[in-house]
Amino acid sequence: MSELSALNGAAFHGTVTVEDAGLQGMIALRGDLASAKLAKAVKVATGLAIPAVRKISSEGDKAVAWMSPDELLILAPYEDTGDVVAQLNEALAGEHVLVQNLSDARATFSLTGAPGALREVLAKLAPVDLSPDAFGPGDFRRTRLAQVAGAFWFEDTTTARVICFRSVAEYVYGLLCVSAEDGGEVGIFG
Amino acid sequence: MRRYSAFAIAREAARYHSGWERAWASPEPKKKYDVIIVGAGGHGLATAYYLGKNFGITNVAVLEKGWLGGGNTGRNTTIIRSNYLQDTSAAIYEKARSLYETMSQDLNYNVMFSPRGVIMLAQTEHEVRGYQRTAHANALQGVKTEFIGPQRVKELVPIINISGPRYPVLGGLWQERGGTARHDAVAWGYARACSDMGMDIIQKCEVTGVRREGGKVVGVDTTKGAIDCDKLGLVVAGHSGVLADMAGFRLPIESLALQALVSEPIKPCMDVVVMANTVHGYMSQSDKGEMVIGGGTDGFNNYTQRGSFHHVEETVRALVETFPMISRLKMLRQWGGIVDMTGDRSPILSKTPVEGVFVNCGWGTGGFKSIPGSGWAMAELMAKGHSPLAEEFGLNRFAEGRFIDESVAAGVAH
Amino acid sequence: MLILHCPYCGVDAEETELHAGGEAHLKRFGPGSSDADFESYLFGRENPKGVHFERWRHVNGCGKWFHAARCTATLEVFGTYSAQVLEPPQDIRDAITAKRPGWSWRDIQ
Amino acid sequence: MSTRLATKARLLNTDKQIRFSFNGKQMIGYEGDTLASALLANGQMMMGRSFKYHRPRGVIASGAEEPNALVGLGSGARFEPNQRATTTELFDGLSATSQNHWPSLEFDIGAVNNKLARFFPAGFYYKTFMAPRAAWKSVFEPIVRQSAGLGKVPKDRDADRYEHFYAFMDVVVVGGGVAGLQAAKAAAQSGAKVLLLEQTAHWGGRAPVDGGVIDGQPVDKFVEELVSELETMPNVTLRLRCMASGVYDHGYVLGYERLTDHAPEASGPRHRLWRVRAKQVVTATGAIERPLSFAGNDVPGVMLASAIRDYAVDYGVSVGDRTVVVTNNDDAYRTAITLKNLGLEVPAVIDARASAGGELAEEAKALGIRVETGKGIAKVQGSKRVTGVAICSQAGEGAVIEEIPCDAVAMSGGWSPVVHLWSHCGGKLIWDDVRSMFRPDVDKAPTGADGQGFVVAAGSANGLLHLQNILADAQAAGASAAKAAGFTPKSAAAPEAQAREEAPIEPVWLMPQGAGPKLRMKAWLDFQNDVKVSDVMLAAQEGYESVEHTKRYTTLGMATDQGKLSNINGLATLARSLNADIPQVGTTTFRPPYTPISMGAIAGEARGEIFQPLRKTPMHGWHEEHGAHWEPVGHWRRPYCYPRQGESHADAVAREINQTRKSVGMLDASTLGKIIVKGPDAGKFLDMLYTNMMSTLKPGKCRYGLMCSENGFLIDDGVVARIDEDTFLCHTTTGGADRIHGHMEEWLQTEWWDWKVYTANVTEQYAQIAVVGPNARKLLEKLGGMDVSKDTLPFMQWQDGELAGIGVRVYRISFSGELSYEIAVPASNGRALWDKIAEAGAEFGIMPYGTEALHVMRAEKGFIMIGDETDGTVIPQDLGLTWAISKKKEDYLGKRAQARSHMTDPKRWKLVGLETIDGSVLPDGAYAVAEGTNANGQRNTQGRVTSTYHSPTLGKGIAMGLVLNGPDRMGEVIDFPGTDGKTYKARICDPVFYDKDGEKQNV
Repeated sequence: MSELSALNGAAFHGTVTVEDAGLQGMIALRGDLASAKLAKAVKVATGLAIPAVRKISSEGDKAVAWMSPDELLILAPYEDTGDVVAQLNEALAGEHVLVQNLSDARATFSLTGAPGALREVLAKLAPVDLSPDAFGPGDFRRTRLAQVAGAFWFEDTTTARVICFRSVAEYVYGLLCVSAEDGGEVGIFG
Repeated sequence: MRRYSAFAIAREAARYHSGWERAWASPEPKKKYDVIIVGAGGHGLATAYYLGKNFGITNVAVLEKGWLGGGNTGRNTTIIRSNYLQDTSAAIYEKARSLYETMSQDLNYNVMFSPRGVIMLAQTEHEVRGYQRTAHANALQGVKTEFIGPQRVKELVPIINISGPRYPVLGGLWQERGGTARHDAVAWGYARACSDMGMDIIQKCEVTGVRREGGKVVGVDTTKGAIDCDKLGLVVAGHSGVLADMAGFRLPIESLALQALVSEPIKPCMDVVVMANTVHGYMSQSDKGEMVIGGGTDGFNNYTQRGSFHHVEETVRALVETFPMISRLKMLRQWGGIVDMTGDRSPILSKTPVEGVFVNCGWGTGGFKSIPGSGWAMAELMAKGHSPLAEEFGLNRFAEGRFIDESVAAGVAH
Repeated sequence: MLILHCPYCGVDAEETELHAGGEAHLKRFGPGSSDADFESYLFGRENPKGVHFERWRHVNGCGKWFHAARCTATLEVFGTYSAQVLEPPQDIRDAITAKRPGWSWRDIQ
Repeated sequence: MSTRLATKARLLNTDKQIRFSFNGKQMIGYEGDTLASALLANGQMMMGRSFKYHRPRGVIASGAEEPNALVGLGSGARFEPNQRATTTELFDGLSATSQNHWPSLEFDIGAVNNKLARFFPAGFYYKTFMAPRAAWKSVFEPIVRQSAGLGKVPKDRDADRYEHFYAFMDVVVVGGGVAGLQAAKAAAQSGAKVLLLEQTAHWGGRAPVDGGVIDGQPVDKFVEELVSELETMPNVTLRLRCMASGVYDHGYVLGYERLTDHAPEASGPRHRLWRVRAKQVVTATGAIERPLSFAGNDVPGVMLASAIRDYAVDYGVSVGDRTVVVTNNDDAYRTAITLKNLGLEVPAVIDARASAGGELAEEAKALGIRVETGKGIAKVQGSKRVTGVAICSQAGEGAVIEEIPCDAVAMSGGWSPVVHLWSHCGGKLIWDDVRSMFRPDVDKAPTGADGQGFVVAAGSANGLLHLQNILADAQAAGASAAKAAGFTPKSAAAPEAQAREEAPIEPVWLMPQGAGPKLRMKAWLDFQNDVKVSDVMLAAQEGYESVEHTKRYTTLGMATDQGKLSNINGLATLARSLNADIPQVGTTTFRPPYTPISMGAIAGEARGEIFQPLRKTPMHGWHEEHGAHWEPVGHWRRPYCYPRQGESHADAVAREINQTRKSVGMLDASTLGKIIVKGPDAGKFLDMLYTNMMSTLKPGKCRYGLMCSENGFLIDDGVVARIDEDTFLCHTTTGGADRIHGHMEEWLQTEWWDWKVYTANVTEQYAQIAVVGPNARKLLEKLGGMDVSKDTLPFMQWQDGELAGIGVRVYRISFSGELSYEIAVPASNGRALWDKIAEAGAEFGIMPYGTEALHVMRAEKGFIMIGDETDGTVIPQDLGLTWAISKKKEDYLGKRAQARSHMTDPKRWKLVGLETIDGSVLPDGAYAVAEGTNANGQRNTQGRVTSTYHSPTLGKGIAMGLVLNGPDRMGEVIDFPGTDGKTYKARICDPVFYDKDGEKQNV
């Protein structure tokens, strides 16, 4: 493979571990989220139901996240994206939808560490209530990471995923590393 | 009016300063004036002053709902420059700048005009081209500016970081005779001179209505009763829309918060005004030693005189990048003012649909630097019905699509 | 530092996730319209010290435009609602009336 | 001399000595000291010089309100000016220097100002220095600036780092005194999430110093237990060294946490700025003691009574051996009693009240302290240190009754609640005549997003001074905040407290009340800025009657303490001068921050590499490795050119152009915007967006399009490719990618929401590489994988395929006039394809070219550039682009605007080419002059240069410009004065300088 993710496997170990999560298949699906046909197409392509507002559902190596009232983000292995796009297009032929592979347009980071530390790193960058009662696994949040747009979710209490545009991958990586530097523990989320 | 001088101070010192008289009188309103100016900020007072000085019109009242100079005149970052791109802007700001040069002597009140020079940094190729264009325009407008290289910038501003890495300084537009002045003193000096000419400055007098007869203004209602007038000038930055509403017309204006801040005072370290538009911040050092800092406006209509803190953050981080040494200074005070913004971000100096009512507003972030020029032009407009300096700033330009857009040469902030 | 509730994704978004988009419910005038109508559409702006209707975009979020009813003098928010309506819905008007009896905006009350 | 007492101090750990230096002198303190307490313990009372008169200044307070004891702290990249000694925790190796003097603190030349003080009353600047005119800037101002300014200038880049943190809380309690602690508990018991912020390193505030009993225990014990209890509550977060610096709209509270100021060697950020969203805020911010205004109240050794008490109790520091207490209230007696009990002398309590009746006064008397009622201080003796006081009758004019030798004076003018945070966001105050203070008007709290009050004041910040009342108020405040935040508070009684009952205060704004001008000139209000009672009276006399006028005229309250000690005394003085009531005069506006906060903390993490996002294309690394000279374009950084060893930028650009025109060049075009527009109404939508007709474009084809704002101005351009019946791909400029995508979404969401169109910004999905030049086709053929011949892939068409084994989409479009292919490839393959092209191109001598070569080549072809030919005021009609404006369409964005009179004015300047007579390069941005001047005396103009370059292809200067009637004036020569004194003569010509018939691109 000659394909390169923006950061090509970079990693940083601080209060949490920040890693380039490599190439991640991502497909934007815009359409009428209330349509049964669309739900069926998503089900066929991913095995998953359409998530509720600001939620992400996942199963195995696939996931579906709610992006906006007319947009889903479908996650699949990078090498499978072509197939998933084709499946969706086929299932939704004749419908007014937009299926777009955006795998290369974004960068993905994996954050692992103690639950509290993980939340703190994100809370230094995003205007989001990251206390456990407000945000947890299954939630998906599009927001701002310092000066750029981004999104994140928790796979479980010790693993978070952060996505941003590919061109600012280094900036976001820099932000995450600075936020995870030792000595910067806040100690607010336990 | 007793003149101010070093001699007068020495004389008063001998008697514990008991002999100083009021700087301006505090009269009750008369029944009628030839001209009423609403708003005793810098622009309103300057208008009154030049009505008297240039046209001999002294039966004038200046009405102020709060205290004189209490609006944006006393809330800005005191920068004076005239390096504007468009001819009509350059004309009125240069008129203002040249009047600032002699204002202390004209008013016998030291407004501390300090022509220390203003640099607008060019940090992208686009800005270089924009400021070179401005320099060419200024040369033909009679505004003395110069495009200078990075080394010259560094000589003028030793504390600046010209090597980036993010936005290396590629040069700058330098106006040697730009600078700063003591903002309150401008209002006070004009007020004293107006009062001396017999004009009435009436504070704590809010206008509550504009009285019209047959499409012509006849007076105003105020919290101190009705006052008649032949001509009415509305010079109320921030609240122009509210006043226009009373007079029965609409203005293409929105009121936004503009914020500024100062650091604690330090010894002199920067002798010029620096504006960095790529990163959106500007800074000068006051005579007290405070670093005076400003940035852009908030994005939504707001009358609270409080802005949103993230704009302060944006401005400060831009300036910490440009002047790394300020990182360990501390912000002493932040505040906001209300600026009125027009569709092209340029002011309105205009007759209005109501005969006898004139409006001077929409100075946006350029209010302080224009005060004397604005007053001069407004006085001429009100006295004679037209003024070359005000000509292009009429309300009609919006319907015609005739914009006066200064942002085109990257010169956005003030 | 405003917080506005995004009616699309349900986030109580703080200002830094949002982009302010100016006056709401402007009627577009295109070719054939009068000079006065066109000028008013582009430049005539309500600028009340009080109840105001405006547009916002949840730009660092779900990306959707929405409308807000807000007081420009106190920054009180009366409610937010869909961008895809031509005038403020009744429940928003009622909410304003409850707090600012006698309010008006353009010819809306 | 001030000195360390042998008695045990509340906050000190005397087992741990700490070494520090002051003005180079080595000193020793203890763990727990502040710099101020340690300096006092070392006999160092004088700590600085005042701002205007350079008078000697000793410490006056013990906390954040201190106006005098400001020092320069640290050195080099960690030097910080104007640091408050009273809030600086002592640490090993601390080095401090005093400020605003030359040559030394003890002997300061600037103190000559003091001798001339009579000539420098309030506002003297405004009355003099006016002649000669040039003298202000060149003579007077430099002197004023140099003598003002306080602290030294930091020289270096800050070595520390900073960060931000977002927190969301139900209730934020500000202040960790007994009121704050109690309020936090009351709120937390409801289940609300509570954040308690305390600016110092200690819980308890001043109650432990002032004494009393709570629930049968000493205050210290009560505090300790309460803190322990709060620490066990999972819904409570406690932060020491974290000041709430401001309260902003919609419950936004800024917390300023000083993490390593007291331990500079520790790792981690120095400061953390908390951006807290609170449903409710409780301000338990305490109260600040007021000085009294008497002659000589600024002499070092005159201090707030509470501060002298704090230094004695908390730090075991005796400020002086003989302390005279002067007061108008009972509280100051606590200081007298404390000192007496420590074995120090208190020669007298001077009580301005006619009778001193409270329990505390009785206790003092019982201890044998002499109490003089109805008396005041006529004058303090001493200059650099108090040597005594002359006392007089408070009712009189200052005739001295007796002189009392002493080395310290403890003054108390009563207490002012700290109402800053209450007021920041619009909370109103009321004047309490009985207690002589402004306190929060509970009916006019600052209001939040829901229009309801969101700040509750508690304890002494709410004007309550008796311990029992404070606790009861705090309990109620905590409960009410919890309730307002949507919780159900438990009904619990406040703890029982016993403290002395106090007799009422009597306001004293001047001592003695009839003090004449001579005494008033020596009675300080603002100690740092040197504002005296006489100055405020002068301001009033001269008509500066508004409190804001007085403040600005005299600079009262504008020093680095922002008037924490001076404001109330100042406005009371103003009220007296105007014969008005204090509430009529009102207060100045309280602005954040409460005390100054570092710029570093405000900037947060945004410095160095992450100052701003730096956007990088997939080929960024290659450019860097190949010596690119960068140009910032928005947040991107693009190669301007690739200079080789010893080559100037101009030479590099010329080489890149020549090689491209001669053989082949390659450009990283990835930053150009790419937006997918899809749906049954996509064509209709694009017809509205572009001036051209896009709906008629055939799949497989490309068309250049223009976009205007609704105001008619040209805002973007680019090539649109039709992918299939329903789908278009719109290219935008680099700067336009996000902007135009937003523009599309805005129209779709807010105007044409019933149109069936979806968009997606795919800019970053693809890397895009332009392969340009006569050998471009050969090169691509060499890579192999698809047919790129003229027949299969003609000009202005696109095709999907494969090159060198990589899936690509190839557009036959040209911005250079050459045979050109723009190859889009998924970003993760961008670098691979780029490398392959570079490798395959070697035999053709392929060269990468940068933005400047791009610009020159497009100018040679007469193509416009958004941002050069356009500047936000230019319409397509100005640029000779009417061919790209559809006449058939009824409407498009900007069409109506372009029909306005100014836009149809035949006098609008139009695009032409310009060539100098001598082949030189026209200066960028030059204007063409016309005859005469306008009504404002400015030279008339008839055009301007929009783009100007040296063309290596043509070997001469070429330019484009907008000129009055330009297209009708071909061949005419016009003058462009440069700023270099030369006038450039240029001939008006066709803007297309190179390959006018397009034979090269269409091959």
